[in-house]
Amino acid sequence: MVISPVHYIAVPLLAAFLIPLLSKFIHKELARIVPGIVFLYSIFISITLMLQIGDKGIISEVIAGWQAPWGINLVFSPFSGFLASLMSIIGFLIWLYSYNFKKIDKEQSQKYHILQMMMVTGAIGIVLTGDIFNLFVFMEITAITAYSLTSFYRERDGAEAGFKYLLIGSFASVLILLAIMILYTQLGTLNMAEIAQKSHLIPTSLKTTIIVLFLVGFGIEAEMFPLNGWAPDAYSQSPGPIGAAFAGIVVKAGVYALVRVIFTLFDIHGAYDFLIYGGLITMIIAETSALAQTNLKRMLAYSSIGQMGFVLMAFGIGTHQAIVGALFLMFNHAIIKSLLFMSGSYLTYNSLTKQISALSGLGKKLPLVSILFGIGAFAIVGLPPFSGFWSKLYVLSAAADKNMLLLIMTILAVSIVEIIYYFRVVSTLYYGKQNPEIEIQKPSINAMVSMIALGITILVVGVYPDVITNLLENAATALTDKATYIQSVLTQNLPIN
Amino acid sequence: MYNLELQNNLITTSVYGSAIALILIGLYAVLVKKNLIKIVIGLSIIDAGIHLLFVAIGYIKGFTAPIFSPGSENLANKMVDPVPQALVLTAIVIGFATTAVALSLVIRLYKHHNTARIDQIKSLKW
Amino acid sequence: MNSFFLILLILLAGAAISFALGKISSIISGTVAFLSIASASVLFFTQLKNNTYIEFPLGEIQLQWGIDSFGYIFALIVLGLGSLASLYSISYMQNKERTGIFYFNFVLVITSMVGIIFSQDFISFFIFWEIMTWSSYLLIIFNKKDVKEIGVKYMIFSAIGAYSMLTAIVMIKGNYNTFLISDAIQAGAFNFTNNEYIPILLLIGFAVKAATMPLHVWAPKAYSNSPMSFTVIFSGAMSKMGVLGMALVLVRIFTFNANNEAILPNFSPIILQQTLAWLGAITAVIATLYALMQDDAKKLLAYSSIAQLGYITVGLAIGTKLSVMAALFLAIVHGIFKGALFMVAGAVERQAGTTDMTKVSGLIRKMPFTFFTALIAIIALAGIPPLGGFVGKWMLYESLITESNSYFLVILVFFSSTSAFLYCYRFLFGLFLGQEEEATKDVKEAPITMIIPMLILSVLLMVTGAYPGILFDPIAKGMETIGFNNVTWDMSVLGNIWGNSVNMIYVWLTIVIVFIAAFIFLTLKGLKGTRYVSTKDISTSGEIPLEHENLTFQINFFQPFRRAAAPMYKRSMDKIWNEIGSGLESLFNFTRKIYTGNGQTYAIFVIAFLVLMLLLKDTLFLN
Amino acid sequence: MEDLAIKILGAVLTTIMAFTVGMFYGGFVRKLTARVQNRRGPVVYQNFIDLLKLQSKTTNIAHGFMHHMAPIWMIIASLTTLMFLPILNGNLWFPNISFHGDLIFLLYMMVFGSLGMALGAGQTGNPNSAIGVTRGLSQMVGFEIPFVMSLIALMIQYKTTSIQDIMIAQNESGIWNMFSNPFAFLAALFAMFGMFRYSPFDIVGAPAELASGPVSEFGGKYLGTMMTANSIFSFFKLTLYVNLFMAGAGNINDVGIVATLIAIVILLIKTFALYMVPVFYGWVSPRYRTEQAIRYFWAWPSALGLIGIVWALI
Repeated sequence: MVISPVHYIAVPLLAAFLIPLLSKFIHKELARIVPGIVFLYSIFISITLMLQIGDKGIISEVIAGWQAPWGINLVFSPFSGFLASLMSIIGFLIWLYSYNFKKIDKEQSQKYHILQMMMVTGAIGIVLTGDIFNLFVFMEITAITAYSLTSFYRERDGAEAGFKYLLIGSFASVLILLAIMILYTQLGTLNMAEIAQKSHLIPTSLKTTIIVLFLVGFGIEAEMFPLNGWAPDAYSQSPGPIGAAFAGIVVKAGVYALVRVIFTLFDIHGAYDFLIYGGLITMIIAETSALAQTNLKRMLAYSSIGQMGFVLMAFGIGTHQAIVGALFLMFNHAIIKSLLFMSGSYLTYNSLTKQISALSGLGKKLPLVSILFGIGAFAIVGLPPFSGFWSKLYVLSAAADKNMLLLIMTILAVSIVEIIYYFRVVSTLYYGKQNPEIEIQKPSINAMVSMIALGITILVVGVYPDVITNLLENAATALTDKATYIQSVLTQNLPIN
Repeated sequence: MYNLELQNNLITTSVYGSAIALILIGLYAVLVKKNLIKIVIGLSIIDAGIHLLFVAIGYIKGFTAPIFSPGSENLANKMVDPVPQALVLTAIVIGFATTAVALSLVIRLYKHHNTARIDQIKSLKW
Repeated sequence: MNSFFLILLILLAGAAISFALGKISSIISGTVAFLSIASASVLFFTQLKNNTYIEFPLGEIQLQWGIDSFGYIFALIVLGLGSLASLYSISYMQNKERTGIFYFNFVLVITSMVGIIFSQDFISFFIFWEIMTWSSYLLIIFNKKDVKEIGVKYMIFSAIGAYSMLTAIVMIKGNYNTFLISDAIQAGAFNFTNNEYIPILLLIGFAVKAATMPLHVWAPKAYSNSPMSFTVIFSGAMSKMGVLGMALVLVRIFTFNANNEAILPNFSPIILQQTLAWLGAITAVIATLYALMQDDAKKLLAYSSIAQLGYITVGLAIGTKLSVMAALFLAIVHGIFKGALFMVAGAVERQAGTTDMTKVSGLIRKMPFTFFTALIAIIALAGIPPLGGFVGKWMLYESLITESNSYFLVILVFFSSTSAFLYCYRFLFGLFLGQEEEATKDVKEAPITMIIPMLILSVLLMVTGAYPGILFDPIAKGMETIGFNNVTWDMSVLGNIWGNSVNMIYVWLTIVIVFIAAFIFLTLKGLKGTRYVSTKDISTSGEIPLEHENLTFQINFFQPFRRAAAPMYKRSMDKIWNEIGSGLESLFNFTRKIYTGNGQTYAIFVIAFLVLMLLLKDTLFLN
Repeated sequence: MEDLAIKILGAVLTTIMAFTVGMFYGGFVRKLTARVQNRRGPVVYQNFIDLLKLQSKTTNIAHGFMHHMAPIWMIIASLTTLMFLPILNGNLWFPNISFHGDLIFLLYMMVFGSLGMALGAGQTGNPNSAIGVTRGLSQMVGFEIPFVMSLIALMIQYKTTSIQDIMIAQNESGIWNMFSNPFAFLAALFAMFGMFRYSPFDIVGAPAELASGPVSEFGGKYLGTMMTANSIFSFFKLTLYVNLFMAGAGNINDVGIVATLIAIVILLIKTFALYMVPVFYGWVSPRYRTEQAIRYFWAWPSALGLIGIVWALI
């Protein structure tokens, strides 16, 4: 059969529809197994397509035979392809981790897996679609699944977190919808390539209004300060793997949308400074608030917000190397923060309270998990020889090329704060005294497998970054090279096969 | 002729005005009211305003609905723009789903905190 | 196979294997660590010849490794001291728990230091530097003694240093588009013509590891709390990595200065040089004053290491030929005698259970070899002739007096080194002399594997005293590689530029002859009549103490001196840093109040932000 | 070959002279002090009698290895310093061994003896000894500062660190340093008070308090050797001062017996005159407490030393 980007969307939707029936009539386990198969399939798609675009360039797939700009089309460029593959891989690892996840009892696990699959699907759709309204729809799919996953546990304060998320999230949807509307009145098209082509026709005051609406709308999804009030609660209350999914998948989609709007739809240079300052403020506020947290997952949440600020800032620097660095940061943040959330949720699960102080001495009882957490902590603060160092180096040297000394200083000062609170956790893990009366639930095999896979990736990329860099290079060129995007979307008339 | 023009303007302005008014009312409800239910209602009012605005943009005076029925093939250039309506349909569905999730969350919150005032549900902060 | 990679691989394999074997037996894993380090050093000193370089790309970054005569000096310290310390730690760490982690990090620290010496480009330099930092962090908090304070402080200051270094590195990349150290030097990255930030940032980075004045507060507890067999490396070799970097940067600055390169008018290196020298001297004084107030031998040694590093900083900062030579000589010798002293402290800790000088005393009869090592090392530390310590001190003073006009600096340095006699005596007396304690009645001498390294080190000290030339040889070569020209030296005659000289051979001859004569005379004369009595038998001063009571004078040892020097003890840098830290923490606690748990406030934030952007949109996005 | 023989002979001669002179000076001081305090006092050669008594004791008490070593260290220190000090400038009979008396080397070598002494006293386990040692070390930190300042002043005045060059320069210019740089001389003089440990700086021995302090456990051959070392050492110190500030024994360079004797006499006069200063000062002043002594040295003498350095710079 023909491999095409559509399968990313179509297969999971079909599966999501079939799973309840299958699990009802054939076997209950199917509800948990099928999503894994779907993720495997999408990984397979990603590999094949990445190999294809190696020689064919950008793949633009048209849905239902309507040519762009009339029909909806999916664009698989090196940039979006990279993100899509990353998302599907992370999605698969999260599924593996939560296959027999500790607290999910049977009939709930069905919902859990369907929702998680749909969330990943929505994120992939955001990344792949070439139609602005379609992007909005996918974003809503992601958002709604995310709301319900945030409030998945009844005994936690999930409902509260979920409601806050929903409140802010619906503001995002309203603003984006408004922006799309104004855009449509001006240009009469929804195809992103065509918008990019014609965006100079819009009167500037309206243009800036549209940009502001988009920035605020997507900024909410991208956890930009002060739009990120929902984020810490959502991260800390959702199930552990879902926290990983937020960090690795959902936020990435938001950042993608933001970047796509700024870089491709309208390239207005003021927006770069906006990204730099917004990112910087986000980073500072988030990291400094993380310093005093006593709850592990909440601390991780703040740190992840800070990382996203770092990513935005890196995009804002705008040079090619900076964008490579930003993508590298996104990659690192996806794998490292997923590892941290996965191992961290086991640690908190085995401690009586979720407090950091309650983790003391778990290093002896859960040695492997603790070592993985330590690797993640060392990597996220950017200590060599772990992967976090290289992305930091890329971004910093890109900033140095532009002689932004103050920016570099600030970033590093903030990283010192980061070091403080991560090392506090690590030293508590290994050198605190342990309380004997807690009994340990060993993590399940498949959870260990997925965590170890992430840890090995971190080490390998850290020791030998070349395994990833050329991918990133292509992605960065694909992002900045606007003309090729437009031309390859608008002037192809047959679906690749 | 003249009052047709006037009528035209009247319709459009009233439609736009009511849309804006809806949005502002919803915003007021969301930002000021403390009751969760009222906040959810405010959200859906905002949605309604947006949808109305969108449809109003697509509407052109005197044109017919974009349906190709036998005998109306020649009206192709006398039809209103179909795209906004399609989009609005989608948006309505999405809004519906969001409202459903929101209400279920409200029920859970009420059971959990047995209050529906948003400023008393602050167990997660800082 | 390239011998660079081979050495590092051997060390890494040693680390991994000893980590794996840690569960089984501490002795085995310790032996593995020792064997790997020893074989690596053998390989280094036999296979690797000077001025061999290899290049290999990593991504678009070009990495270069190599070994030149300058790095060779520090390789001597690291590998020599490393092998001895690992041999020592076999018995020291015997039947302690978590030895696997200990040896893993121990070997990793050695590896990273060797890597630092190898790396000729900033990227690998920084990578190895950071590996060194975190592995040493894991060793510092190994003993689980107030982990929070020490570990966090060490990490903060190391991060300050490392990140200022990183800033300088990326700025070099930005300005000169290179990561290679040699290219950066060629492009003049270190002289003040183009950019005065780069050298200063680099110096800050190195000054942290060298524990220079305002950045030294991590050092005392870090040195005294980590396991002694690691502190040998930590104080003896790791602090020298800071010295290495300082020497590189400073010497570049001053050689460029000497070649009359254009200097930025507002900031000339002379100011930097003087500032650094004074900082070093003040560090020496303060650390000495604190050292002689300590009751714990380990703390005492820790402070004294800081003081010694202060001397080295002074020597480097003065930057003349003799002073840099003195600094490097002191660096090596300090490695030797401070290593020996920390080994002694470790031996006492292992045998007697504590190094608190108010609790243990009179060990000389129990641990004679340990005492001998301590005696020799202390004489060297105090800079008393005829040992190696004196040579370094002499050169330092001569260079200060003759070559630079900083006479008041000399007084400061001399004050600290005279006060050093106080804590030197305190160390020997407190641990080894005085009356025996009841508690330490049945203390044995340390095992042979701990004695051997100590004795080797003390012999080394004597040899460097008699023939300092064997150290001058590599030092002179190294100095010539980093920019001095025709550094002259003599096997055992020290000289300054005024033509005055000291001949160590004559000194040794005189001392040995007199010693033998006096010893024979004093021992043989009335041999039968000489009674050797216990230290409790001090009846000649009318005291006949009972068996259980101990008259040894240990508490408030230097009380009068402290009273005399009271004003200098008033304020401590540590307090100031702590105040800054707590102030920042409360500030952050205030700012995070922004996240009020109320969802409506977040909504208001969103709307307010939106309105703000809509107001500012034209100024923001129209350009 | 015979050059070496002469060196050895000279060394022996120097030692003997230093020993006798030191002992006799001690006797003089005892006598004079007695007279001032209105006693008859011992005979001038009393020190020799004491030494004889101590050395002829048959039973000696040793508390251990360091206790045994302490006198040896002291004798090493005094002899080595003496060997490296030019006694008569360039005279054949009193050569100095290797080099022309490097000041910094001597400065550090002078500490050697007191350190050995301190270690020996520490081993005896007598609390008085340890207390005396701490006092002595603290006081040393006190008086070394002005001493070093004056030395630095001399070094930068003559651009040399060798004592012989300083002597020669004084003889050539004909002006003694005590006149050419009075501030440095005064600073050194104050430091000398601490060095000779006469009252008011006799806090180490402190007869009434500490039972003669560090040496309180030493007796017999040990104490005797210490006495010998001390007398040699005091001669060394005096000669050092004379060399530095009073142009040594003048510039008599020929080998004739007469000239040598004259030189020796000059040297003796100068040293004795210098020696009397701390003694006189001691007669009229009671004992300080330790911190008072340290503060004393850090106050005026150090200020004078600084002025001396500035003076030398100008």
